[in-house]
Amino acid sequence: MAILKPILYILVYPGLIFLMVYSTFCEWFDRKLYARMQNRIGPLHTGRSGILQPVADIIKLFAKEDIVPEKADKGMFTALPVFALAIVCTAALYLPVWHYTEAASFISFPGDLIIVVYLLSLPTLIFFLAGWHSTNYFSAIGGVRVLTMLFGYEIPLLLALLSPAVLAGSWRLVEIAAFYQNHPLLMLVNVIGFFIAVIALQAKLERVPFDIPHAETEIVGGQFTEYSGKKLAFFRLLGDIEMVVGAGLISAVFLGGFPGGLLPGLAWFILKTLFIIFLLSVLRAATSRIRIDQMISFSWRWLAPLGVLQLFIVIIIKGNMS
Amino acid sequence: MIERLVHWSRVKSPWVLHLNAGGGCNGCDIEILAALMPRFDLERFGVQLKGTPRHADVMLCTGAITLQNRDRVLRIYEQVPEPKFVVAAGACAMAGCVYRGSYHTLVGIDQLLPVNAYVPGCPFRPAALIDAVVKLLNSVK
Amino acid sequence: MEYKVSLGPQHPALHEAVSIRMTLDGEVIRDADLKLGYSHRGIEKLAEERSYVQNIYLTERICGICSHSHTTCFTQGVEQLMELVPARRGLYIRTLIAELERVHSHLLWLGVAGQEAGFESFFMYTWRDREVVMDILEWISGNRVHYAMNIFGGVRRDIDELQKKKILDSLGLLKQRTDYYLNLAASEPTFIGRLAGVGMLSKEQAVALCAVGPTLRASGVPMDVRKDDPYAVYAEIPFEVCTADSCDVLGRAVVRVKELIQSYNMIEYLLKNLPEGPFKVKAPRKVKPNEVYSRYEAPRGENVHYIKSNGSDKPERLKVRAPTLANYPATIAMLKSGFIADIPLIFAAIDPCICCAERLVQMDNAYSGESRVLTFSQLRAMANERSTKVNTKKKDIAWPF
Amino acid sequence: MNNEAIIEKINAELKDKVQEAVAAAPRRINVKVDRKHLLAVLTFIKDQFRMSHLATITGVDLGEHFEVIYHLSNDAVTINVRILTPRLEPKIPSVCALIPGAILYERELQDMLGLVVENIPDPRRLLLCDDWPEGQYPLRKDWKFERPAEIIPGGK
Repeated sequence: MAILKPILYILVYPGLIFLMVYSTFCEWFDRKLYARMQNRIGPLHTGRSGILQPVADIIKLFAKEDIVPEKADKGMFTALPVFALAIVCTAALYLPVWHYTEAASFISFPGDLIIVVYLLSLPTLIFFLAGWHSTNYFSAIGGVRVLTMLFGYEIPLLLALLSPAVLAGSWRLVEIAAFYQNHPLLMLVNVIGFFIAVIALQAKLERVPFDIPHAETEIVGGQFTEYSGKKLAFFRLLGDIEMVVGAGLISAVFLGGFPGGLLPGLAWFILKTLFIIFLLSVLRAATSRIRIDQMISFSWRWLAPLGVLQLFIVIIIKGNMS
Repeated sequence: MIERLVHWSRVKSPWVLHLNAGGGCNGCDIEILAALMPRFDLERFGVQLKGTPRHADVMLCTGAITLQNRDRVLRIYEQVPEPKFVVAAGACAMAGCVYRGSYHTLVGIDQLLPVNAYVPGCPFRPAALIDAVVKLLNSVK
Repeated sequence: MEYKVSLGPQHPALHEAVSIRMTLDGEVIRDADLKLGYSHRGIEKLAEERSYVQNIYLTERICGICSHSHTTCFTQGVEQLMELVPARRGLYIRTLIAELERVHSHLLWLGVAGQEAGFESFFMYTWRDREVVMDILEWISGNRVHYAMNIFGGVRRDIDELQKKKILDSLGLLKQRTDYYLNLAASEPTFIGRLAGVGMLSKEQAVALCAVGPTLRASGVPMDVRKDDPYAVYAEIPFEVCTADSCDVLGRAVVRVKELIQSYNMIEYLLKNLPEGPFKVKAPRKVKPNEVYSRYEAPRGENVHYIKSNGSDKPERLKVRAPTLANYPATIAMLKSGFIADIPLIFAAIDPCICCAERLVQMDNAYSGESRVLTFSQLRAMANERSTKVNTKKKDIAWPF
Repeated sequence: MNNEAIIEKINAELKDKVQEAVAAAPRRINVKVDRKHLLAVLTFIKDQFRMSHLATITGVDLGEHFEVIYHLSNDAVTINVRILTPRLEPKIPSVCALIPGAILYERELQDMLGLVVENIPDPRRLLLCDDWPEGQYPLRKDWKFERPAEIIPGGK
């Protein structure tokens, strides 16, 4: 019987099924919001007001012919998307949702914040490998850009995520969330960190203004130029799930997690992640794409110093708090 | 059941690759872009303009094919994955329009590729393009 | 490491098929070469087999965005050959359509520049407002793109009072939207940062390479055919040539938005004092042997038609030179020191109307890059040279971050 | 600088080189020149009247001669410099040294009319497709071509 519970966690609630359904819903939410902000209607005719549009996209891609360029390394070319999807789904397990127990167990232990951040940065390396392996000049240059951008946003993201953990005095996601549930006022201390994390998440997901690697008008499809059919479907799912997991991580650390058992926890999870995805959509609609060197100078001249400032404030407050 | 589901998904999310085959004015290309704009908004039908042939399944060709562009059009046609459709948009793509009899252009897309749908008009109105895309999808077996 | 890459005819940034062959060093473009010839439809050969009236239909389909400019240039040339004085009201309506086409072409360009810079929302907004102008043109001429308004001796259709009133009110909306775009283009940091300092073309280069239109006027040269060689009724309309001297893509955007505002005032002036009387005059079929060189200021630059007649009803020779072809040598000069990310922007800056220039290009295998073997010292020299260049550029960009 | 003043200046300075200069229409001047003096006349016009903008170069097939017209313009007037080359040895000097922007127009002349432009910096083909047969120049009057058979899909 004890086996059933973990299988239930992995497969159903914070696991695959929930993630797939919720991430397609988030993609619809994001596309609809982006379209409405551009005075357009957005997907309308698939399901009620277009809600099944991402589902239709993915099923169609699964049913399409799958072309592998003959110069590409066959094994690696097919393994990469599946591998990336697996990584992001395991990262989702660490979010402090319903199945978290107080006692330290395999799923929640002091230091799982670092694990989640590490798991979220692995897909970026996989994007680079995907770009490199599809032997197309545009995707090679897309892959190289993915790595150069990694150096831009990774450090500020870490700094931003660690400052609330330092204030809460622990690296366990569930304790951080519990700390902020008890002292909601302290959440305001991390406002700067929150915005840095949102901007860095936008860069990690490669959305405008940071969609340099697969900039449509410059290098065609970036690292996904050669991908089609099932592999492309995996990459699109990967993008959605990564958005959900990133938003869940930021809301767990900054907005005080998801109190209550199964149902209230789920309601809080959906509410907070949709709020963060709303912020990402506004950012996507309001800005234009910046160049790779401008992106690096922006993150090192503004995001990193702000992250250090945020850490400094947290240390001062922790000093006179204890 | 799976067959019906796959058919539904193909009808509901046609990704479009816009290919200018050369021998035409860009009136039709601008009308295709106008069809994606807030007023006509093709995204209501799930249509998205894709850059690479790999991602697309409907090939929207405009302009009569020039001799220089001939084998490029063929190569791009082969790059599009299998369940693909070709739409000849505009009078030039249908039958060469005003450039019939020119020494440097073929008379229309169907001289080279099997065409599934024709969109008349020089240039066609965005509404005509939407009507063509929807009719093409419904006729897909 | 040098890469040779071709940005082929099938590329999302280029709505038509044109290709640039570049040797790249990392992200910086060392050398660019335009391979043209894809959209060559042999229009000049076709024109020799058609009568003058059929040629109006042909010259209209040279370009989809500036179709009225080619027909006007052709008809006013043939009217000079026929020594035929067109009806004054016809000339006024012809100039009105010319300015309306300039408005819709510049709005189109603003949207495309926004899309190249990755600013999708700006693209959507400008094109939504462009629909207002397309509706006006449809009221007058019945078709959104090819208006077929010109005939020798005047215009095919008249404008009645109701249409005049409708045009004037929708002009109000357009003016308000253009002011919004003017201060948006001047204030949005990511947009300015993306456009400033890109595609530099100094004044001497622009003049030496015979650039035309907004590309030339953005480098500070006030050359505008409507002022220098006034045709139709431009001699009577009060307007001034808009120039900027920042010599980059941002300057070209500013010149085009200023021209939009000029066009609105011109349209108002034209509508207010539209003369009474007939709007077209009977024209002979045959033309005496003669030749004419007619010029026209298309939205993209100076448009030139050379027509030679031999007494029959078919022209002996029709030479069309569209503005985009004149701007190609300037584009190669601009591409020389840009980044890869700048290519679509620089290319969109001259607002290429490829089919206009009857020239187009192809793409080989994108990965055919043959690279030179570089000694390590060469590599380091190239890296230092590039880093020094990048720093200087950063100072003068108004990029706040 | 209206038309008459320009014409006197041209006749005065370049008496031997210019065969005739006439004002064809308001703001249009035609200057007939011999092939050998082309560069000298162009440099004179470019410096004297600040005519640095070469709009285009037109080639016309007159039967036994080719006429090549250089359209130069500044902010006031347009001067068309015209030269004649016999059909049998169609050689013209290149003006790219004087006006760098003329490169594309000269390549087009080579493609379309088969004129040979001496010391042109970039003699590659501009317009026609790569597999275009040599020696075929579409804009010549005597050039005929047969239209390819049309394939009617559906086999009727």
